[in-house]
Amino acid sequence: MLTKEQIAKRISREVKDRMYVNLGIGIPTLVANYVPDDISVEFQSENGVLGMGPFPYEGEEDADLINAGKQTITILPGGSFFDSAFSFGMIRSQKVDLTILGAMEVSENGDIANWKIPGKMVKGMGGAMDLVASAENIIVAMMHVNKAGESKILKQCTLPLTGVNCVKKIVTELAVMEVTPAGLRLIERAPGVTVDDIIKATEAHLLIDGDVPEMQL
Amino acid sequence: MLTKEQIAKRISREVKDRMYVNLGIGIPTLVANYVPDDISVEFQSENGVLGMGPFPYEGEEDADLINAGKQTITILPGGSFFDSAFSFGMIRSQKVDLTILGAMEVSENGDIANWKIPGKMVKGMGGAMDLVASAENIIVAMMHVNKAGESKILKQCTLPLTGVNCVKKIVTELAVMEVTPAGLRLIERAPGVTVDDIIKATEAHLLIDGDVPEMQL
Amino acid sequence: MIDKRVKNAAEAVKDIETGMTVMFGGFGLCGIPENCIAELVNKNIGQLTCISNNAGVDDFGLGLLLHKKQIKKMISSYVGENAEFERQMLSGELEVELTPQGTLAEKCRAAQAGIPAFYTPAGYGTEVAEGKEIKDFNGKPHILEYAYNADFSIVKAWKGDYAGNLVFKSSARNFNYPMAGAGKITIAEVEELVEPGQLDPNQIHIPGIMVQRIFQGTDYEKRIEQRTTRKPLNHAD
Amino acid sequence: MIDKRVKNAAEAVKDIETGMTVMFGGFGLCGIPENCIAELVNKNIGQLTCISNNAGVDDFGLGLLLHKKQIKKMISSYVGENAEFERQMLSGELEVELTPQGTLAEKCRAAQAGIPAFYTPAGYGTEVAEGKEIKDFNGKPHILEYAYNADFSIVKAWKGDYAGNLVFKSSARNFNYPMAGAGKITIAEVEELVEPGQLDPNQIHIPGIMVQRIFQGTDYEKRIEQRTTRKPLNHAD
Repeated sequence: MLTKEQIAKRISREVKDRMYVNLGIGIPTLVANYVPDDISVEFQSENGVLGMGPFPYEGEEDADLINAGKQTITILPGGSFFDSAFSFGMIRSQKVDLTILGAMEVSENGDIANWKIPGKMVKGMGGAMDLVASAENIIVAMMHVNKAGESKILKQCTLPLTGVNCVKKIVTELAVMEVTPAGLRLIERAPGVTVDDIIKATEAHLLIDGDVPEMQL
Repeated sequence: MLTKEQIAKRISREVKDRMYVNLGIGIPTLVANYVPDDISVEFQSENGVLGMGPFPYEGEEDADLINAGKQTITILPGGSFFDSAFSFGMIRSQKVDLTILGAMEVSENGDIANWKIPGKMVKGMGGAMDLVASAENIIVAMMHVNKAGESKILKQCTLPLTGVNCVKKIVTELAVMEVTPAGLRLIERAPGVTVDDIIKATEAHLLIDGDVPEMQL
Repeated sequence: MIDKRVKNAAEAVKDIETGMTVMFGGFGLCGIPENCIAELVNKNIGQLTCISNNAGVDDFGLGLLLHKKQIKKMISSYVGENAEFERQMLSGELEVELTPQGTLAEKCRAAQAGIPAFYTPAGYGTEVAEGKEIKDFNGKPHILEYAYNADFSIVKAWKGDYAGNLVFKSSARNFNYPMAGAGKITIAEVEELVEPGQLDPNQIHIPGIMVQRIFQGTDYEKRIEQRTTRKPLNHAD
Repeated sequence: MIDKRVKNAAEAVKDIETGMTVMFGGFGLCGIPENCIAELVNKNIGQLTCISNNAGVDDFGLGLLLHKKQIKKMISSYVGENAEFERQMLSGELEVELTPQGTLAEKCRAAQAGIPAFYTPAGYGTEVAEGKEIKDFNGKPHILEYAYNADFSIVKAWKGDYAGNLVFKSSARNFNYPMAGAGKITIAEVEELVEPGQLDPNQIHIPGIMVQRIFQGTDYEKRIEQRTTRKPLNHAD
């Protein structure tokens, strides 16, 4: 079973040279820590930053320089600031190559739910609906099961949707799965986790072709 | 009969304090010369300039600083540059208070034609269609008759339209007319010109209430 | 140059009345119009419909208006930082319209640009699309979304001049940019108000034509929501 | 930082092919991509559909492509400065689509912003509206207009950096701004190419993400169409 850091590390392998990447709040934010130094990647924050850098040193925080998670950040040389309308313009026009975000539920055809639990919790969708509606490549970082041990990878989502048929890959503490036209394919398992363990933890139907390799971290 | 300069001078009286004004090519451009110094007016040029100033001194022309007529210009303190999409954004959202432009034909209900003579001349509408579709206050500066002596103020336009039911006022070498819900009202005559002269030169039906005063220039 | 100066927040918001619709710039607590919000709290203007990406936190930003129950309806994309908000919403005291953030930004921009409606793919297949017109473009369904119609826009900029020209700082540009000129009247409060000619006309973010009233604000707190830092490099290493 | 540099115009336009649709920034001759136009003339790429507010003059700008009959179709708002254009159009050699200038700018911006279509009042009741969807907003009819779909956008900026960030000068911003990022591939030629970090991130007009190729142009002529001046003040007066 992977830690959150290991999920982020595994996802970082999906980040390729010359990609513009948008990272959601939570595990996705950690992905930046594992991107290798020898590739060029720029992080976009939908509140209006390209070329996001690491957190500032203590004492150098600037209230006017935050990311979409409202965290104080820095900007790298070659970065730029812009407004929210322009920012979602670049998202809708598919200039952002890779979107990594969290989810409450994902279905086997790539539907995602992550913004509302009716009657209990309504934080809002923020930029997630725009991102998933437009991005070509969407990877979800999430825990495979909830605290009650129930699968969050489902035949059909039960919560209000954020987007339909949009998720391309799911990385959890147990497995890497890919959404294909044929269905949800199990492509990697976490070290020490068996295919059976994964099937038991998954409500969705999993396509399994031959041996499922163990993840390389 | 007014000269072109006098037409511009008469129109300048329609320019009020705190107005943003867009001036078309030709007679409208001359209006800027007659705006009194004691009111604050900003001129907008739809290629992306607010706060347009006078022409530059010889030797100070800048190829990157032109107006919509492609003339070299200057910018005044408090002015700004912006792009073409933003520029027409301010036009469509009615931030420009007054538009003054030329016309080939105007009809008595305020239709205007100024961009095309089928089979003969097609220069294009430029920004005129956007301006007349959105502006609250549109004044046309034009000659009352064409070179053949035929009226250009018509019951209905014969040329392809630029906009419908949009012109508020027409100022020609002979008269000032106002488009009202009831029809086209003659409100002023040029010095030395009689109401009869104007009626003869006008194909459109003119509403005339009592004495028509002579223009003050 | 058309002079847009007013004395202070009190003069700027003098005709904002009960029941009006008001846009507020800012993202989280970054770039919010602190002075105008304080004045609206002070005047206790109620029954407001507020368009703002977020709803502040419990004791700052729009949270101050929420706390005094001055807000009838909130139009936002994300409201997760505010316990009082959640309480009022779940109890039904507060009307809430949640809109995808990019759609919210574009609905402001559309109002600013005189575009009454546009198509976007965001929210297709979700609650957000319910009851809305759908049309396919290149085989992909899109939703028709309408420009906002607000009585006032209140934005906060870093620098401004008498003509209403605005320059924003860093990520505080956010929603302040598309909201400027989107309401019938736009109020801008700035940290530094300079004379016309002091700002480079090539580097103005929002031209003054979009702004009807401008003043230099005071006592900006500029609170940080999530103070995140890295450790200083240890030179002993 | 993602490095967008290419050597020169030849490398930048290497895959622009016969029959493609290309957007060209500029207004009149102000801010046109002189180097790329020269290279397209040089390579004699034909059957182009060009989206550009104007069509150049007889011996400069897009007029050079017209002269060699490389343009199949021209999409513009105003073409009045070009006799060869008028000749080709009236003889039927050249296909012409005239679009209101604001609609043209917004169709570029829509492509840049991933908006497939929007409503505008411009052109209602005229030839421009023929065959288009009409819808009323606040009692006023509007036309549904679609985003442009171009293979390439070619823009010209004043300064740029390796990351593709652009800064325009004065009124040369014009259509270069909404066209940047509107085509599938955007080429930017700049007067001065600087290292990343040299441009203030707060004062960048177009972020590098909109630009796929950038190079420093050479030998800019920057021709003036209408040289208008006032007389110098006569100090003897």
